[in-house]
Amino acid sequence: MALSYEVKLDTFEGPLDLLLHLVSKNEMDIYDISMSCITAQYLRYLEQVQEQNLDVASEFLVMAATLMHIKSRMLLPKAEPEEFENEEIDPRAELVQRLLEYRRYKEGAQQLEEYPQLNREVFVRPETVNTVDDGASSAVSEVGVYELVKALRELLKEPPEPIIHAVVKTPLSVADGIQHVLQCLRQQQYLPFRECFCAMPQRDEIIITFIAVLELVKLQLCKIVQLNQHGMIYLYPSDAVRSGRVTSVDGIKSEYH
Amino acid sequence: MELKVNITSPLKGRLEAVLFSSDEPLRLERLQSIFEVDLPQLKDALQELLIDYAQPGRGVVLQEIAGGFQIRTRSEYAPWIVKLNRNRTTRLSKAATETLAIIAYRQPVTRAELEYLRGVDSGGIVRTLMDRQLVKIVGKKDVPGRPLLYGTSRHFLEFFGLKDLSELPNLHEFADPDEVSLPLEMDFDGDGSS
Amino acid sequence: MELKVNITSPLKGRLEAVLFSSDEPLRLERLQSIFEVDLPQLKDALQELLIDYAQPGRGVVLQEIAGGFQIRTRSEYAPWIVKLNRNRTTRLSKAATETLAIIAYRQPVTRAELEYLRGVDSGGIVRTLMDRQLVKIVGKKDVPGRPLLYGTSRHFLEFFGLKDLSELPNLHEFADPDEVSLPLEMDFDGDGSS
Repeated sequence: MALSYEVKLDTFEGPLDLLLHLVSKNEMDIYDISMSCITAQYLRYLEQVQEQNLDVASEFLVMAATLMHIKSRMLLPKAEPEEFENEEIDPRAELVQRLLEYRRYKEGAQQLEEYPQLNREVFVRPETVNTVDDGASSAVSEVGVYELVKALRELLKEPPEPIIHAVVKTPLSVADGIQHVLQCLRQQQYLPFRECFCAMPQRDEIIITFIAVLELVKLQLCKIVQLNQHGMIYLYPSDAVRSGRVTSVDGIKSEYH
Repeated sequence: MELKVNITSPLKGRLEAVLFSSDEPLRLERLQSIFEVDLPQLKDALQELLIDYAQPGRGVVLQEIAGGFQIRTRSEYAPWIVKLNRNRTTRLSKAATETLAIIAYRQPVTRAELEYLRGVDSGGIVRTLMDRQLVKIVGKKDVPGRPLLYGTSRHFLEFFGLKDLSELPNLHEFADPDEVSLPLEMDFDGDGSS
Repeated sequence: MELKVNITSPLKGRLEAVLFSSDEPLRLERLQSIFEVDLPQLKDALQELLIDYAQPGRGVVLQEIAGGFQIRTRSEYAPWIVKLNRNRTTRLSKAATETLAIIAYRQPVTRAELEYLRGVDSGGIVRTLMDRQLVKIVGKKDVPGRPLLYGTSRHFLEFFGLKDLSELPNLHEFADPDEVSLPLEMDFDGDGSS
């Protein structure tokens, strides 16, 4: 009997769909399914799929195991009452429940499928493109949280160019750097080089400060001192800088930039 | 309100123009705020327009959709419109319609519940339905893991031309609920043992 | 009601449906090829439709434009359509959604960080989102220049129907199974070399 028909592989949406097909094909009462019959036919179907060198989706295998489990429970002698508190529950109950529910929704889907659908049977006026960014319009329509996730996921798929990072974040010129260092050195006997920076300096800030210090050394406005190899670097300002007589250096702006 | 026998009611014309130029259903409140008229007056004009558009032989119809009003083509003329612009239709697959039906009837529903009901992994289809804006996230379920809850969107109503969810086709009830003793509450998301 | 003496020719209905759903004027030849009818027949139906649409009190009119036919709103109703469009709901643009997504998931976030992720200047969009009260300033970052930090507002939660920010879906909840894992944590502030 099981061999008497061929199943088209793509006909079924899942194991429940296949089971439902087998139930109605054999004209079984859905409340009183013959487990041995349906299990045999179900397994035969999986074999057919495999014979065609197609992978059986794991869901179908899970259901096969479930069917065999139910079948074996049906074959067991009635359990001891103390062992099974709900010994009156039919082993098939959950499966039947799932099949009934699935059938209901499948019918619902079939009815829904017959409804006139937008842009299939029914048409409205063509949408006028109206995405406004300028805040001119007052309200925003239904945008789900999902749109947010989707947008972010798409962004993260393409990591941005690091160059843009640097371009965006360069607020300092060398002249600014010099002014900044001079300010740090004012009233100081000496200053650890790293104290010219904030706690978490940007790379461009480090570079500009470094150039600024070299420039100040060239202009003999400060000296660099390192007490030992790999030791801390100190800046020693000249008197003019320490006293605050020199607070900026003209001509730098045009030279660098 | 006096009987509005006025044939060429300007409000009716205004209504028609505005409804015609909108690509989404317009709610009464929205129409009211545009025209600054009383609700009864608005409803009268709308009623007149509904009658005009219900005339036999017309290619379009004025319908109540998703809580608003919209002019749409009549479904029997679909073949001609499809001929006009071939590329516009994208069908929902059988699997997508099935998933959509479960979401529509069971909402709010988690993916685990969906997959239990369908018996197959449904992540891809849910994503497709969300991309098409037929389904949206409506919250998170208050169980361990806080799984997302899905429901249908307003566009779902527009898509199927429904006034609201109560217009969904009726589902058959189980023949006899007493015949099988069933676990009414099932553990979908807790320990994942289902 | 206007006198509806004409025979309800199905061709007229077809014409109306097709003209309604088109966003451009349709020429006679195009209509002819869609309906596969004789020119005189088509012209008759078109004539009937022209008369229907010429009735007083209507909001729309069938017009010959640029060598074709198109249904349009009557010009005297323009103010109402302008009003419709003014308070129409607009979708968030792609750019705005993108920006909002970054702010929602990465908050508090500076504009530089935003622009790093998006790769483009985002000042205008941030301002728009602030105008719409979806985004607000939540503080200043403790780095040179003390840039402003942005985060989402309470209205953001209302807008998306979230109880709190923990209700935002996880990014991996929609991951394609075959998708490479995404760099969810990026190094903005270290050495900028990421």
